[in-house]
Amino acid sequence: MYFLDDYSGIFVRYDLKRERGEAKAVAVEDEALQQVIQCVVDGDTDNIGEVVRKALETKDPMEVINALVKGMNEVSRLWDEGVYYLPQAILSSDAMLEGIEICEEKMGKAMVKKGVIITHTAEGDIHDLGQKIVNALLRANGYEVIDLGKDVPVDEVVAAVKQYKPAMLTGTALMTTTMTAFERISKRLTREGISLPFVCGGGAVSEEYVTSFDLGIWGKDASQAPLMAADAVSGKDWRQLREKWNG
Amino acid sequence: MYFLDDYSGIFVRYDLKRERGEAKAVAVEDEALQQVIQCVVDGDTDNIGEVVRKALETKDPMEVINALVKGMNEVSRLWDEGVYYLPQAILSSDAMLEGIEICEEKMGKAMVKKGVIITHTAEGDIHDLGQKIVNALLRANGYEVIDLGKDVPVDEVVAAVKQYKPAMLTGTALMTTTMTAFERISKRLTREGISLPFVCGGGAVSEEYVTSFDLGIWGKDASQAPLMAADAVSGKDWRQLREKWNG
Amino acid sequence: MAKYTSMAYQSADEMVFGTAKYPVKYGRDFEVGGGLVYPELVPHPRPGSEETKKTLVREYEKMVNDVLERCVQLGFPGIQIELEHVYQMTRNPDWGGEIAAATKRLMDDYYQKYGLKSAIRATIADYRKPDEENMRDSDALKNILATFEASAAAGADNLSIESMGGKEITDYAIVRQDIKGVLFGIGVLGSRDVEFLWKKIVEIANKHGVTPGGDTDCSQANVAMFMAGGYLDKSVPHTFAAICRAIAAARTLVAYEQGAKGPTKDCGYEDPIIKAIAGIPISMEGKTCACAHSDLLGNLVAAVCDLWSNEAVEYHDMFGGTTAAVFTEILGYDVALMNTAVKMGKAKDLRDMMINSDKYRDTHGFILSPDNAYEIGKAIVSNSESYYSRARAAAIKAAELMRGDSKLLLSDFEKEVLESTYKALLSLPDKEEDFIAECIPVYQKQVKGFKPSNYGL
Amino acid sequence: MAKYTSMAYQSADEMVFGTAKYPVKYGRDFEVGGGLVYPELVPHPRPGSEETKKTLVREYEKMVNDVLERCVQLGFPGIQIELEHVYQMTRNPDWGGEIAAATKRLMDDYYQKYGLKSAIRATIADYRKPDEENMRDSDALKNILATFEASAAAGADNLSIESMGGKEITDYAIVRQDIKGVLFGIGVLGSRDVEFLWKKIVEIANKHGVTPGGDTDCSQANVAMFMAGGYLDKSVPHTFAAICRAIAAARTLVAYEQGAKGPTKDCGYEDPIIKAIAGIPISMEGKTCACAHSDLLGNLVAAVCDLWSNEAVEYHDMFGGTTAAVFTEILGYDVALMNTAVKMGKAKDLRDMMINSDKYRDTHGFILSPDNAYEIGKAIVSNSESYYSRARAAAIKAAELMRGDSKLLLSDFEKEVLESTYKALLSLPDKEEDFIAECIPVYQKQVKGFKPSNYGL
Ligand SMILES: [Zn+2]
Ligand SMILES: [Zn+2]
Ligand SMILES: [Zn+2]
Repeated sequence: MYFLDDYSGIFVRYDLKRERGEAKAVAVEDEALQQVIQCVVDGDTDNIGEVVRKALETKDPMEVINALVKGMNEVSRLWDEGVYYLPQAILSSDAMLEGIEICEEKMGKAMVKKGVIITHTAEGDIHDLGQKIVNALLRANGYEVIDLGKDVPVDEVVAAVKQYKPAMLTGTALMTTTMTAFERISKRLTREGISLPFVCGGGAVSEEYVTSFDLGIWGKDASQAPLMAADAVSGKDWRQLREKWNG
Repeated sequence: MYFLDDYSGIFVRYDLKRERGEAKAVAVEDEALQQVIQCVVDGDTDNIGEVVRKALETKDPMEVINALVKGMNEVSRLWDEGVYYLPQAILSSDAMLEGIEICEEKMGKAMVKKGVIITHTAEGDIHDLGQKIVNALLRANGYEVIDLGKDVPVDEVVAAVKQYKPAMLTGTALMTTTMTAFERISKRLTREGISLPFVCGGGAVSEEYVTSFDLGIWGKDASQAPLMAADAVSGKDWRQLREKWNG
Repeated sequence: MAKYTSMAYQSADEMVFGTAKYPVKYGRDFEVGGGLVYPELVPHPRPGSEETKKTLVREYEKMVNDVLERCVQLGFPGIQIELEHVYQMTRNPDWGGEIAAATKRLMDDYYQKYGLKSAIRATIADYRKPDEENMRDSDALKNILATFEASAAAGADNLSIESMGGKEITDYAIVRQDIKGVLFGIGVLGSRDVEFLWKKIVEIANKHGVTPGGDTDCSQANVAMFMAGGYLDKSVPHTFAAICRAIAAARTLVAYEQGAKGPTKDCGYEDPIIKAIAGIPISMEGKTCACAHSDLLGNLVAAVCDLWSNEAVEYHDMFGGTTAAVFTEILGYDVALMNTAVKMGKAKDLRDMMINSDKYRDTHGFILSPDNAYEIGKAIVSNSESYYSRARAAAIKAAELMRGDSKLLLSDFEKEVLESTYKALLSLPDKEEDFIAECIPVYQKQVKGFKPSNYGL
Repeated sequence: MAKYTSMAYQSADEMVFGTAKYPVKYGRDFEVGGGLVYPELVPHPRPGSEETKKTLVREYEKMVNDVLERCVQLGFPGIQIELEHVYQMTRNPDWGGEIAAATKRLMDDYYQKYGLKSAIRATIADYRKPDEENMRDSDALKNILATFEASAAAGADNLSIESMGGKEITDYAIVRQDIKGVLFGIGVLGSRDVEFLWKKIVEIANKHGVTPGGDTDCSQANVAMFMAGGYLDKSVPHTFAAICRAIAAARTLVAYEQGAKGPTKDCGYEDPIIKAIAGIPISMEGKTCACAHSDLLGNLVAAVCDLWSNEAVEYHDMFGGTTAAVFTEILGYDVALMNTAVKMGKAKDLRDMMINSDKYRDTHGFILSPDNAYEIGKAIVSNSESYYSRARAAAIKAAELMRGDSKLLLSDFEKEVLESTYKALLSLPDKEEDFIAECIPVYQKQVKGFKPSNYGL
C-alpha cells in the first residue's frame, strides 16, 4: 500500500481555515448567578441542580431563570460562531431545563412560555432523532412543546392541533413514503379551516415537496426551529414564513 | 498504451447475441407491382419514379398505391424485427411517398388519408429532427400531416387545431425550458372545450411532465407515432391513449 | 457466543476490491467476491406509490426493468438489485413477497434473453420501536420475520436488515457527545440485538436455501456520520463520529458470527473492518451514492468493495432516463473501471489511488483506509472476551490511530473532542458486567422507555 | 484559412488527462491542462424558471451556490461552472449577462472566504435557423453576438457555443444513412460556418480580455451518436455514427484555427482528436453525464480530458441534496481519483484502465481511444488541402480502423453499413469544388430551405 505525502491538488482542508469565534464568559455581579450561567454554558448537568438550589437560597426564582436563559443565549451565540457544536448546545439545554424545573417547583407554577408548538414524526416513521433535537432546541428557547412522539397517525395530529391551538406544527420524516402524511395533514387542516405554519423536515423531505402543499414550510435544519417559532408566535402566517425561509 | 486481449468481466456484447428477423420478399403475381414493392423495400428513391410509371401503364393507380403500401408494411415488419434500422424505414417512406404522388397525379386527386395529424416543434426550440421523423413515419402510414414547423408560438398551434380539427396533435421539444409551451397549449385547448390526444416527446420531455397536464400523452419514441395515430383515429380519447401508452 | 479471534487476511495489503476470502454465489449465475465487482442498484419508489400493493408492485416493476434494460444497453455483465423495504413492504409481508417475485420474473427474463447475470437483495425494514415495545416479542417482530419468509420464498437471494437495537440510547448519546452511551447503545445493546435477530434470520434463510446477507449500523453510526457532515457542518464532531464507526464494526460483526455470509449491506461503512476480520464479500457505497447522501470518502470506500452501490435513489425522470437507469449507468462504469484494473493486473494500483484520494480528507476515510481498518480489526479480535471489550478496544484503537498520524490534520475543536473522548474511553471499566451495571441506571433515568429486558438484561 | 498540418503530440501515448500542451489560465486562480483535472458542472434551470429574468437569475444563484458550497464541504480544490444558455438567456442579452454577473459574485465570495478556485464558461445558444433565415445576417445572429459581449463584460471567463451550421443537411442525411450528406453538412458547411462565427467570437473575447473557449458538433455528431444509442437501439447504425464523429473532428478544429484556445466544450466527443492535433485542453463528459444522456464510452472518454463534466442536470431535490450538488460531488471524486493518479505518478495506468474499459465496447469508444483518435488526427493534418478533403480523410481513416481491428466485434448489419459507407466515401470526388458542385443541386432539391449563400457558396 502506497501513501502520498503531499495531497495538494487532490483536496483542500477548508475546515482548518475556518474562522472560529471566541468563548467569552458572560460576567454578572452575583457569584451564585454567575455559577448558574457557567453551568449552562458548560452543559454541566451533573452540577446544575446544586448551583441552582444554592442560588435560590438568596435569589428570586425568576432571577435564577433569567440567569439560566442568559447562559443559554451565550451558548446559542457560541454555536452560531462555530465555537460550539450541536452536542454542546444540547447538553446546555439539558442543564437549563433541569434548572428551570427546579425554579418552577419553588415558584409553585410553570414559567410563562413564549408559545405552544406541536411536534411529531410521521406515521410509519420510527426515526425521531430529528424531532428530539427540535424539541430540545425549542424548549431551550422558551417554547412549550407538545411532543406527540413518532409514528403518529394523521388523525391524532389533527386532533392535537384542534386541542392545543399551537402557534406552529412541525413534522419530521426520514422516508419519502411516510412524508406523504404531511400533505394529508395539510389537507385535513385546511378543510377544517385551520391555518398555521406547518414546518416539515428531516431525511428525505425536500423543499420542492413541502412547498407543493398549503401550510408547508420546509425546515432545512433543526437549528432553524426556534427562529421559525419566533416568527410564528409573532403572528406571521405560513405564507410569510415560507417567503422568508424557503425559495 | 496497454491493451487487453480478453474483455470478459468488463463488458458483454449483448448486441451480437440479438436475434434477427429475416428479410422475406413479399411475392405478388404481377411483375410490375413486384418491382414497385421491391423499390419501397429497398428504399430506392432513384428508381421508384420509373417503376411506378411503368406499373401505371397497365395498372389502376389504386392498385399501384396498394403495392406501395404493401412494400411499406413489409418495411415496418423488418424494422420491428431488427433487420432494418430507422434509415431504411425513412428511405422506404421517401420512396413510397414519391410513388403515391405520381399515382395521385394520374388519378387527378389525392388518395384518401386515414386521418389528419398536426405536428409542431415547441416555441423557442429550433431542433426539429424528431418532428421530421414523426412526419415521415406518419405519412408513410397513410396519415395527412399538417406540419407547422419549428419554434411555433402557442397561438398558432391552437389556431391550427381549430382550423384543421385533427385526430391528434404532436409536439416535440429538446429543452425543458421550451417544453413548458405544451402545458400552455393544453390549457388553452381545454379552456376552449377542445379535447384531443396531444402527444409530446423529444429530448428532455419526460413522462412525469407530460402526464401532469390534461390531454398530454408522453411519446417515448418516434416509431410509436403511427400506432398512436391509429388509436386516435379509431376514436380513443386522450385518457385512453395515456392509459395504454404511459404509466 | 463464538467470536472471531483472528483475521481472515494476513495483512491489509492482501485486501482488494472484487475478491473476498469467502465468495458467495447465488441468483442467476452471480458470484460476489470471486474476482470481479458488480454494481448494486437500490431504487426507491416515489411518494404516493406506496398507496396500494398494486401501485407499489407496478412502481417496482418499472424501476427494475429500467435497471436491467440499461445494463443490456451498455453491456454490463451483471447487477444486484436491492429491494430496500419501505415501511409498507414489511408491514404487509405479502407486499414484500410480491415485489420480490416480480423482480425475479424480470431478472429471469433478462437472463434467458441476454444472459444478464443478476441477484436480489431483500432488506427488510426493522420497524420495532426500542423505547415503546418489546423488541423480542412484538407484532412488528412477527411481521419482520414473516416478511423475511415471504421474500425468501418469492425469490430474494440475499436477506438483509438494518437492525435498530440500542438506537434509543445512541440517539440520546450521539447528540450529547457521550461516548459511554454510544458504546453501550451500539457496542453492548446493538450487539446483543444483532445476535438475537440474526439467529432467526439465518434459520429462515437456511430453511429456504437462500443466503443470509448482512446487517449495518445504519441507524446509529450512519446517523453520527451524516450529522457530522461536511467541512462546514457543526453538528457532530468528525473525530467523534469516526470513533462511533469503529464501535459499529464490533457490533455488525455479530451478524456474521451468527451465520450471515455477505455480501454485507452497502451502507455499512464499517464493512472494510468486517472484511478484514471475516473475509466475507462486502457491498459499499461512496461517490455514486451522492444521490442519497454526501460523504467525505467517496473513492476510498471502494478500495476493498465487492459490490458497489448507490445506496438509494428516488424514481424520477432525468434528461438521460429515469434515475434508476442513470445510476445504474454510473455504477456500471465505476465497476467496469475496477474490473479492467483487475484484468490488467493493476487492481492494487487503482485501490491505492482510491485510498490516497481520501485517507486524509477526513476522519472517516482515515479510519476506514484498509491499513487502519485492519488495525481496528486486530483490536477487535484481540479483545474478544465480550461484545463490550472488543467494541471499546475498537474505539480506543481508532482514537489512537487518529492521535498518532501527523498527516491527519485536525482543527483545535476536533482535537479537543478526540482527546476528551479518548480519555473517557480509557476511564471506563474493563469488564462488561461492570460497564453494564454502571450504564443501566444512568440510561434508565435519562432515556425514556429504555428497557434492559429488550436485550436480555 | 491557415490549417493545422502537424500534430501537437509526438505520439498518442504522450497524451494523458490533466495535462495539455497549451494550458489555459483564467478565472479565480484556475488553470486547465496544467497538470490537474477539474470538474465542470453544468446546472440546468427548472421548467418555469425561465418565465422572467428575475426568476431565472434567482434559479441560477441557487444552483451556483449549491455547487460551490458542496465543493467546500468536501474539499474540492476548484470547479468550472458552465452557464449553458437556455434560449431565453441568449434571446435577451441582458439575461445572460446578469446571470454571468451573479455567478461571478458568488465565485468571488467563495474564493475570498475559502480560496476555492473557479471559472465560468458561458455557452451562448445558437438559435439561428439554417433553413429559414440568413445565417450571416439575422436578428438571431445579432442577439448571439450581443450576448457574447454581455457575458464577457459581466465576468464569463470562457466563451463557447454549439454552432448549428449545416444542420439542415445533416438532419436530413443522418436518418437516411447518407454519408455524402453528412460530409457536406458537417465537413463542408459546418466548417465554413464555424470559421465565419469564430472570427467574430474571438474578436469579442479579445476585446474583453477573456478566453475564446470552444465549439462542439453537438447538433450533428451527437445527434447521430444519441440516436445510435445502446446495444438494443435500431435508429442509426453505430458504425455510421462513429464515422460522423470523425468528420466532426475536422469541423470543430476550425474554431481553434480561428483562435479559440479551449478548454473545449464538454459535449464535443471529437475533442480527443482535437487535443492530439491542437494541443489545447479539453473538457469531456462520460459516465457522470448519464444524468443527461447515455453513452457507450463512459470511462474511455476521460482518458485525456482536462475538465470532467456532467453535461447537464436539471435542478431538483434528491435525498442527497439538489442535483447540482449531487453531481458536483460525483464529478469531484472522479476528478480526485485522476489527480491522485497524477500525484502518484500513475496517471497513465489509470488512463489505460479507462481506455480498456470501453475501447471495444462500441464503435464510438473505439475511434476515440487515444491511439485511434491520434491516427484520425494524422489523417486530418495530412489532408489539409480543404475542409472537405480533411473531413473525408478522417471518415475514411475511421472506417479503415474499424475494418482493420478484429477485436472490434460487429453484427452483420453493422458490418454491411460499414462496408457500404466506406465504399461510398472512396467513390466521392477528391476535390472540394467538385464535391460542392455535386452536392448543391442534390440537397437544394431534397432539403427544403437549404441556401448555399448561408455558407458563402
Ligand atoms: Zn442504510
Ligand atoms: Zn441501502
Ligand atoms: Zn451539447
